[in-house]
Amino acid sequence: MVKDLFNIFMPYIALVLAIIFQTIFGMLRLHSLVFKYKDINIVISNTISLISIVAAIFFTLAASNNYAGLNYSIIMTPAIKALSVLVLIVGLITVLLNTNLLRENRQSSYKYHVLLLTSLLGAILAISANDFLTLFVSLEALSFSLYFLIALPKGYTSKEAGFKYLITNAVSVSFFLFGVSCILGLTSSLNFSEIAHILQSEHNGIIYTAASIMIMIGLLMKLAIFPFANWVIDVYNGCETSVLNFLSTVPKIVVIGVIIRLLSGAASYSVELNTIILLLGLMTAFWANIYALKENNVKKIMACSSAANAGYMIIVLSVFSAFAASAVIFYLICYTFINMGIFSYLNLIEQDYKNITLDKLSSNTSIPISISFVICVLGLAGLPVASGFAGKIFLLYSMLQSGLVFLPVMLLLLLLFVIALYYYIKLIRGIIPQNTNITKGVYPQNPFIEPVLCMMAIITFILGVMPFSLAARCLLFF
Amino acid sequence: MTQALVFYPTALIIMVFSIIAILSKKIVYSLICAILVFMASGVIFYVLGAEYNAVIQLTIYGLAVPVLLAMAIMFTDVKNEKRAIITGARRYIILTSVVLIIMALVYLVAIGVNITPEHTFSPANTNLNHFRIFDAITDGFFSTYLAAFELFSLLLLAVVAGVSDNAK
Amino acid sequence: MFDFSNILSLPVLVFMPLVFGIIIVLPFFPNNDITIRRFAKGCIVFQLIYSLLFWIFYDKGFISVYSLDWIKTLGIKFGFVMDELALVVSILTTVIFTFAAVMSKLHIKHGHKYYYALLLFFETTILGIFNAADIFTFFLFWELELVPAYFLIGYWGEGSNAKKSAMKFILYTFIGSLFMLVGLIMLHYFNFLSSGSMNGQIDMYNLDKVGTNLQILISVLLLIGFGVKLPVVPIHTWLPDAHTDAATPVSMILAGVLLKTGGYAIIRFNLQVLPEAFQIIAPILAILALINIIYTALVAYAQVDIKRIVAYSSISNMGLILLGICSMNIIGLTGSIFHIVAHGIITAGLFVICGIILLRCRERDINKLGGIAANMPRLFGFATVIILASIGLPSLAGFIGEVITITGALASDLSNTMKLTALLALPVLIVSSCYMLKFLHQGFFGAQGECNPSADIANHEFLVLIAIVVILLILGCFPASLINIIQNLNIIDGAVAW
Amino acid sequence: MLSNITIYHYLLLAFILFMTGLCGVVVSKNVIKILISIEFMLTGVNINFTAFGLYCKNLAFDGYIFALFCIAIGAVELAIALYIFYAMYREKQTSEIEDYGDV
Amino acid sequence: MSEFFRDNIVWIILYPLWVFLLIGAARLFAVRMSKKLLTSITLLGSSFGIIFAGGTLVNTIQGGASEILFTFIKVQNFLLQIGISIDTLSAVYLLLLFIISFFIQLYSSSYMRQEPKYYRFFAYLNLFNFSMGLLLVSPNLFQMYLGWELVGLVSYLLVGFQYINPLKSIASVKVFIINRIGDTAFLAGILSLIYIMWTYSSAQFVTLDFSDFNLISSVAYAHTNNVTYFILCLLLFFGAMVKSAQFPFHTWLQDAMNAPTPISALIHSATMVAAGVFLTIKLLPLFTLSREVLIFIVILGMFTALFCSLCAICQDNVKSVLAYSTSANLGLMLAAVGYGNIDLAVVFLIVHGFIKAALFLSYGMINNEYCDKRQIELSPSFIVGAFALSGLAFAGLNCKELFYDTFSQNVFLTIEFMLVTFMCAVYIFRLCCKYPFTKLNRFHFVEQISVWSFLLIVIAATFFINGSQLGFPFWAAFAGAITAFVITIKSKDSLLGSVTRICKEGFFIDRFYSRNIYSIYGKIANLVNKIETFISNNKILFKIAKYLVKTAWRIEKYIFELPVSFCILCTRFASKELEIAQTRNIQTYIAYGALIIGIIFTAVMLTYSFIINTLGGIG
Repeated sequence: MVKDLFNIFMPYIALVLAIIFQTIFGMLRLHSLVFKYKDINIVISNTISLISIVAAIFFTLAASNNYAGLNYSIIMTPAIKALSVLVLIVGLITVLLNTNLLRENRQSSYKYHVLLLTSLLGAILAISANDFLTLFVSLEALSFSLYFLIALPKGYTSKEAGFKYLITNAVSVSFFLFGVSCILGLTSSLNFSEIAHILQSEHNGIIYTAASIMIMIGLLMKLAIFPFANWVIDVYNGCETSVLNFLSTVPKIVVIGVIIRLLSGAASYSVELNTIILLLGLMTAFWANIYALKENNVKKIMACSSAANAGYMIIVLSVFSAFAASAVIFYLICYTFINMGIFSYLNLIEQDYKNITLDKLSSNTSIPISISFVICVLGLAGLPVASGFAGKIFLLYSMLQSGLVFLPVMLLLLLLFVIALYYYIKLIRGIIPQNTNITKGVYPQNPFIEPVLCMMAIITFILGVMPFSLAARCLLFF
Repeated sequence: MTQALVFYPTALIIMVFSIIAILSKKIVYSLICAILVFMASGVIFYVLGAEYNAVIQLTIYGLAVPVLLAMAIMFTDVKNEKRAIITGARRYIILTSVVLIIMALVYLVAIGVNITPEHTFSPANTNLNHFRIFDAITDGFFSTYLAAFELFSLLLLAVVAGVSDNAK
Repeated sequence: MFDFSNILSLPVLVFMPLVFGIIIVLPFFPNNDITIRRFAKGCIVFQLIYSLLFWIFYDKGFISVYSLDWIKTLGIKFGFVMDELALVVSILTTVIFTFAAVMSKLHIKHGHKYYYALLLFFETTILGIFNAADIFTFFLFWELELVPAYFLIGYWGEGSNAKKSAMKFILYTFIGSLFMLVGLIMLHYFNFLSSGSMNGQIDMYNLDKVGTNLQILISVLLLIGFGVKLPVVPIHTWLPDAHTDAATPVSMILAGVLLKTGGYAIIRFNLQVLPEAFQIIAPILAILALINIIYTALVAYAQVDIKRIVAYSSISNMGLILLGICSMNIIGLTGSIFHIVAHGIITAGLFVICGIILLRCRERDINKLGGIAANMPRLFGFATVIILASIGLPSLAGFIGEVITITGALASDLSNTMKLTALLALPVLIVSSCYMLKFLHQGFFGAQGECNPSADIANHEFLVLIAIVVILLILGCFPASLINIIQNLNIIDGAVAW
Repeated sequence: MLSNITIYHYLLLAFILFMTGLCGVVVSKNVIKILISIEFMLTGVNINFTAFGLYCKNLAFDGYIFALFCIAIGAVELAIALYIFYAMYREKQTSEIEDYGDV
Repeated sequence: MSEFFRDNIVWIILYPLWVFLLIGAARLFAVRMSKKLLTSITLLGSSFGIIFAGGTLVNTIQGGASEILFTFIKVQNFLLQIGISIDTLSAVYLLLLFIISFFIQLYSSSYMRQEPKYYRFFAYLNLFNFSMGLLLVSPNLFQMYLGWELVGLVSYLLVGFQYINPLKSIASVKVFIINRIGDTAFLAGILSLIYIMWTYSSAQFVTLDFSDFNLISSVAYAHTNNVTYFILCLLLFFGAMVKSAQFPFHTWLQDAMNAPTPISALIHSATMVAAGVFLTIKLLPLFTLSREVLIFIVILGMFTALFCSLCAICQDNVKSVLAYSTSANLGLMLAAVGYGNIDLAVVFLIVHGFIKAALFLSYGMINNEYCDKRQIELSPSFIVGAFALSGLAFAGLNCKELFYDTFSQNVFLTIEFMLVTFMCAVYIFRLCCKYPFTKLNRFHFVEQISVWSFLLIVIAATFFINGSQLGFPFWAAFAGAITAFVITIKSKDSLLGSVTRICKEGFFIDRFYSRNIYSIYGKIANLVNKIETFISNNKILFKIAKYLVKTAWRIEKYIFELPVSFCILCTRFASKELEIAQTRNIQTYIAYGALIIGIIFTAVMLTYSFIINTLGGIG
C-alpha cells in the first residue's frame, strides 16, 4: 500500500491537498484577514495551485512505469504517464492564463482553483482508470468542474454555454452508462483487462456492438464527434479563453487516452465498431472543416478546428494498431501545445475585445507574438516547421501501415487537410496588421501570456523541426 | 409468482407515468408523475434484491430531488408549457424510439416463448444473503473502487464550492 | 595551396539566405528601405557567387553530400546532395533570384523588411527542394515554400485580387502536395518492405519486389503533386491567376523557378526512383503534355492581359519539358533539363518586360497598349530578343531546348504514341509565335497608344535585361557548355539501363 | 411465460424508460422537464445495472455499486443543472429552453 | 591563292555578324557612330565578300571543300555540327548575294538617308548577310535550318521596320507566321529524317551532311513505303515552298512588300526567296528517288507561275506586281529543278535576281517612301528591266529560250510556259504603259549606280548564256507587250494620253476587243481576284484558328475552372445547410445526433450482416 501510495497516488494526493487547502483558505476568507492588498488572494491561490500541479507532475514522472493498484482498477503505463503529464501541463498553463477570468470574479478565485484542481484530478484519474466505474466517476469529476468553470465568468453567455455543455454531457453520460451496463451484463465485469480477456474468448453479437457504440457515444460527445458535435460551437463561443484552453485540450487528451485503452483491449474485436468510428471521424472532420469555412468568429473557428482534429485522431484510431496509437499520442501532444499557444494569444486579445472576429486578430502588433501565433496556426494547418506537420505525417504513415484498404481514407484525410488550410490561412491573414487604430485595453496585461505563447511556439517549432526524439518515445509506448 | 405480482404493476406505473410526465403540459403534474416513477423504480430495485439501492433511491429521488425541483419550479415562476410543436428530427427520434420499443417487446415475446437455459440469465445467488451483499458492496467501496469513492467525495466538495459563492 | 572546394558546403548554400533573411527581420536591423534593399541585394548576389563557385569547382562525377539523422526510427535523414541536375537548377535559382531582387527596386513599394526577408526565405526553400537528398527533406522544403510564396503573391501583388489568387495557389498546391505526401509515404514504406531497411535517401530506393501496379499507383500519386506545380493541364488554373496577380519579381520567380521544381521532382522521383512504373505512364503523360503544349498555347492567344499571355506560355513550355521527360532517353532528358534552364531565363525576361510596361504605362490590357517601341527603343530591342527566344528562334536558348526535347521524344523507344506526340507538338512553334508576336506587335508596334510611357528602362533594369540576353545568346550559340554538364548525370544512365 | 419474470423483463423496462427519457429530452419545452427526462434515463440505466448485478455471474455485485454511484451522481448533476439554470433564469426570466439560444 | 579565299570565306560570313553586334552594342550603350562610318564598314564586308566569293568560285570549279567548325549539340547519338562547306552552287550563290548586297547597301545609304532608324536598318542588313551566308555554306541540313530561320527573322524585322504603321506591323506578323509554318514542317521533316536514319542506318551519328545525301536517301527510300517517303519529302519541300512563296503560301510575299523597297529588292526578290530553290537543289538526291515528288514540284511550280501571273495582271500596285512576278518566276525555277535542269534554274535564279533587284530599285528610286509623292512614276531603267524580265531582250530572253527548250518535250508544260511568258510581258508592260516616266535628278545619283550596275550585269550576261535567239517565247512576250499596250489604252485610266487616244480611235482594235472578250477578261480577273483575296486573307485558316482559340479559352474558363467553382458552390451550399442545422437549441443537437448515429449504426450493421451472409464472412 505504501508502494502504491508512491507509485500512483502521490500526484493525486498533491492535488487533493491543494484542493482542501484552497477550500479552507477560500471559504474562510483567510486572505482578507491576513492581507489587505486586493489581488493578493489571486496570487496566493495561484501559487498554491501551481505548486501542487508542479508537484503532481514531479510525482507522476517519478512513479514507476507499469504498475497496477487497487485490484487493477488503476494502472500506470508510460503512455498514461505521458498523457497525465500533458494534462497537468495544460492545467499549469491554464492557471497562468487566468487573470482575465479572475479579475472580474475576485471573490470566487478559490472556487475557480478548487474546480480546476478537481477537474485535473478527475482527468488524470480517468486516464489511468482501468475499470468503468472509476472511469465514470473521474470523467464526471472532470465534467462537473468544467460546467462550473464554463459558467464562472459574469454574464449570461457563459451560463448558457455551461448549461448546454451540461445537458449534452448528461445525455451522453446516460448513453455511456447504458452501454456499460450492457457490457457488464455480457461479461460480468467492469475491469478493462477482464473484459478484454472475456471478449477474446466469446462470440460478440449485435448487443455487444450496440453497447460499445453507446459507450463510444458517451466518450465521443466530449470530443465533439459529428452527430453530437454542434454543441461545440455554441459552447466555445460562450467560453472564456483560459477555460477554453482547458476545455479544448484536457477532455480530448483524456478521452483519446481512454479510447486507445478501450480499443487496444476490449473493443477491438468488432469490425463494425471500427467502421462506425471511422465513419464518424470522417463525417466530423468534413462537418467541422466545411462549417469553419464561412465562419468569421475566431472562437468558433477554433471550435471547428478542435472538432476536426478530434476527427482526424479518431479516424486513425479506428484502424487500430500500435503504431497508430503512438501516432495519435504524438499528434495529441503536438496539438495540445499548439492549442495552448493559440488560446493564449486569444486570451491576450480578449482583454480588449469580447467577441473576437478575424479582423480583430491583429490588434496586437508585437512581432515575436505574431510570429509565434503564426507558427502555432501553421502547426494546426499541418505545414512544415511546425509540429502539426510531423504529426500529420505520422498519422498518414500509420494509416498506410494498416493496409492499402485505407488508401481512400487517407486521400479523404488529405482533402480535409486542404479544406482546413483555407480557414487557417484566414487566421494567418487576420494576424497581419491592418491600418487600424490599436486600442489597448485599460487593464494591466497578464505578464505570463506572452512568455507562454512564445514558449508554445518554440515547442511547436522544435517538435516540427526535430520530432524524432518524442516520436521515438511515443513508439515505445505500445 | 410474487415477483410477477410486484413487477407488472410497478412496471406499468413506471411506463405510464413516465410518459405522462413528458406529455403533460403542467409542470407540476410532471413533477408528481416523476416522483411516482422514481419511487416505483425504487420498488423495482427492491425486487431485484438491492435494498440499499432502493433505500437510497427513495431518499434521494423520492425526497431530495423532488424538493429541489419543486423549489426550482417555485423560484422560477414556471408557466404552463405551451403545446409542444414537435418538428424535424425530433419527430423521427420519437418514431424511432417507439419502433425500437415495440421491436424490443416483440423480441421479448419471441424469446420468452423459447427461453433456453444458455440464454437465460439466472440470479447469481438463489439464496440472497443480504449481509453478504452488504459486505460485497462495502468491500468494493473500500478496495477496488476506493479511488472512485474518494473522488466522488471530492466532487461533492467541489460542487459545494462551486455552488456556494454566487447562489445567494 | 588552399583548396577552394573546401569552402563549398550544401547546408550553407541552402540556409545562407534564410540566415540573412532572419538578420533583416531582427529588430536591431535599420528600418530604412534603401539599406534593407541593398543588404538583401548584396546577400542574393553573394549567394549567386557562392553557387557559381560550385559550378567553377565542378568536375565530372561531382557529388556533394551532407546528411544528418532526423527521425532515426523511420530512417529519415536531413540531408543534401548535389549532382549535376541539382547544380544546374540551383544556379538557375540563384540567377533568377538575383534578377528578381534587382527588379524589386521599383515594384515593391511597401513592407520592404518582410518582403526581402521572405524573398530570402523563398530562396532557401527552393534551393532546399533542389538539393534535398532525402524524400522527407524534400517534402519539408516543398511544403515550406508555400509560406513565402503565399505572402509574396498575396501581399505584394499587383492585381486587384491577389489574395484570392494566392489562396487558390496555396489550395491547389497543397492538395497536390498531399497526394504527393501519400505517394512519398507509400514509397518509403514499400521500400522498407522490399529492402528491409528504413531509408529515406532518394537515390537509395529499391522497389524491386514491389508490384508494378503498386508502383504505378505511387507514381500517379506523386505525379498529382508534381503536376500541380508543373502544371499539367487539368490542374493548371492556379497558375495564370497567381502569375498575373503577383508582383513582377515574384512572377519571375514563380515562372522561372517554382514551376521547375515540378519538372525537377518528376525527374528525381518518377524517373529516377520509379522507372518501371514511369515506363508505363509515360506515353499517357506524353499525351497530357501534348495537350499542355498545344492547348495552352491556343488559350494564350485569347488573352488580353500581357502577364496572362506570358503565364500561359509558361504552361505551354512546361508541357514541352514534360514531354522530354516522358521520352525516357538521354536526349529527351537533356532537352528537358536544358529547356528548364532556358525557359527559366526566358520567362523571367518576359516578366521583366511585362513589369516594365506595367510600371511605365500602368496598363496591362494588350488592346490598350501600343507604340512602346517608339518611346522605349531599348526596351523594344530587349523585348524583341527575349520574345524571339521564347518562340524558339535559332541562336537563342529556347530553340535548343525545344529541338532536343522533341528529338528525344521522337527517338523514344517507349511507344509509337511518343513519336506521334513529338510530331504533333511541333506546331507549337507556329502557335507560340502567334501569341508572342501578338504581344510584340500590339504592345510595341503601332502608333502611340493610350498610355504614354515616359522614360526608357532604368539602369538596374537594363542590367537585368542585358544579363538575360547574354545568357540566352550564350546558351543558344554554344549549348554544348550546358549539355556537357547535364550529360554526366547518373539518372540518365539509369533511364537507359532499365 | 408471463408469470416467470426473467432479466429480459427488467431490461425491457429499463430500455423503455431510457427511451422515454430520451424522447423527453428531445421534445420538452421546459428546462425542468428536460432535467426530469435526464433523470428518467439515468433511472433506466440504474434498473439495468441492478438487474445485471443480480443476474450475472459477478459475485462482487459491481452492478449494485455502479447503480449507487449513478444515483448519487445523477442527483448532483441535477443540482448543478438547477444552479446554472437559475443563474440563467435571472438574466432571462423564462424557463423555456427555446429562449436560451442566444450564443 | 584561290584556296586562301576558300579557306577564309568563313571570316567574310562572320564579319557581318560582328558588324551587327557592334552596331547593336553601340546603340545599346548610346555610343554615337557616324552614318558614313557605318555605311563604309558594311560596304567593306560586302565588297570583300564579292572578292572572296569570286575567288572561292574559281576554286570550287575544281571541287568543293568542307570543314567542321564546332560541335553545336552532342547528346548521345544526336550530333549537330556547325561547319562550312563550299561547292560551286553555294559559291555562285554567295557571289550573287554579295554583289546584290553590296549595291543595295550602297543604294540604301542614299535611299534611307532620312530614316531615323538608319542604324538599325544597316544592322539588319548585316545580320541578313550573315544568316544568308550561314545558310549557303551549311554542310548539313540542320545548319541550313538555322540560317533558314534567321533569314526569316530578318525578313520579319524588316517588313515591320516601320512599325509605327499598324498595317505594316500586322503584315510583318503575317509574314513571320506563314514562314514559320514552312519552317516547322521543314523541322519536322529534318527530325523525321534523323529518326529514320537512327533506326535504319548503321552510322553512329546522324549529321545529315549534304555529302551523305545519296546514302541517306537510299536508306530512307529503302525502309519506308511510298506514301511515307512522299510525305517525308513533302515536309522537307514545304520549307522551300513557303520560303519561295509557292502557291498556297505566296501571299506572304505580298505582305512582305511593306518592307522598304531596297529590302524588297534584296530579300524578297533576289536572294532569300530563292533559298527555296537552293534547298530543293540540295535535296534533289532525296527527291529524285520518288517520281511523285518531282511531279509535284513541277506541277506546283508551273501552277504557281500561272496563277501568280494571272494575279499580277490585275494588280495596280507596282510592288505587288513585282512580288507576284517573283513568285511566278520562282515557280518556273522550281519547275526547272523538278524537271531536272538544275543549271537552268541556277542561271535563271541569278539573272532573275539581278533583273528583279534592278526593277525594284528603279521603282523605289523615284517613289521613295520618304518623299511625299502623290503619283507613281517610273524611271527609264525600269523599262530596261521590264524588257529583260519579259524576255524581250537581254539575259531574260536567253533564259526563256532555254526554258522553252527544256519544256519542249512536254506539250502542256510548253503551253503553260508560253502563257506565263505572255502574261509576264502583259503585266510588266502594263505597268510601263500605265505610269508616266520621269526625269531623274542628281539626288538619285548613287541609286542610279546600283540600278545600272545590275542592268549592266544582266546585259552582259546575255553574251554568256546560250540560246539568244528569237524563238517562240520572244513572240509570246512580244504579243504580251502589245496586249498590254492595248489593254492600257482601252482602259480609261491610262496616263499615256496621246497614244491612248490614237489607239482608242482605231476601230479595228475596238472591234477586236469587243465587249464580250473584254468582259471575259474582267470575269477571269474577278475570279482570280476572289481566290486571291480568299487566300491572302487566310479566311479558312483564320476562322479555324479563331475557332480553336475561342474553344480553348471557353474550355479554360468553363471546364478547368469548374473544380474550383464547383468546390465553392458545394462549400457554400454545405455551409448554408450546416448553418441551418446549427439551431443553437441543444435539443435539436441531441435529436439529430441520436437520429444520425442510429442510422449509421443500422446501416453499418446491415451492411456487414449482408457481407457476411453473402460472402460468408470476411476473414
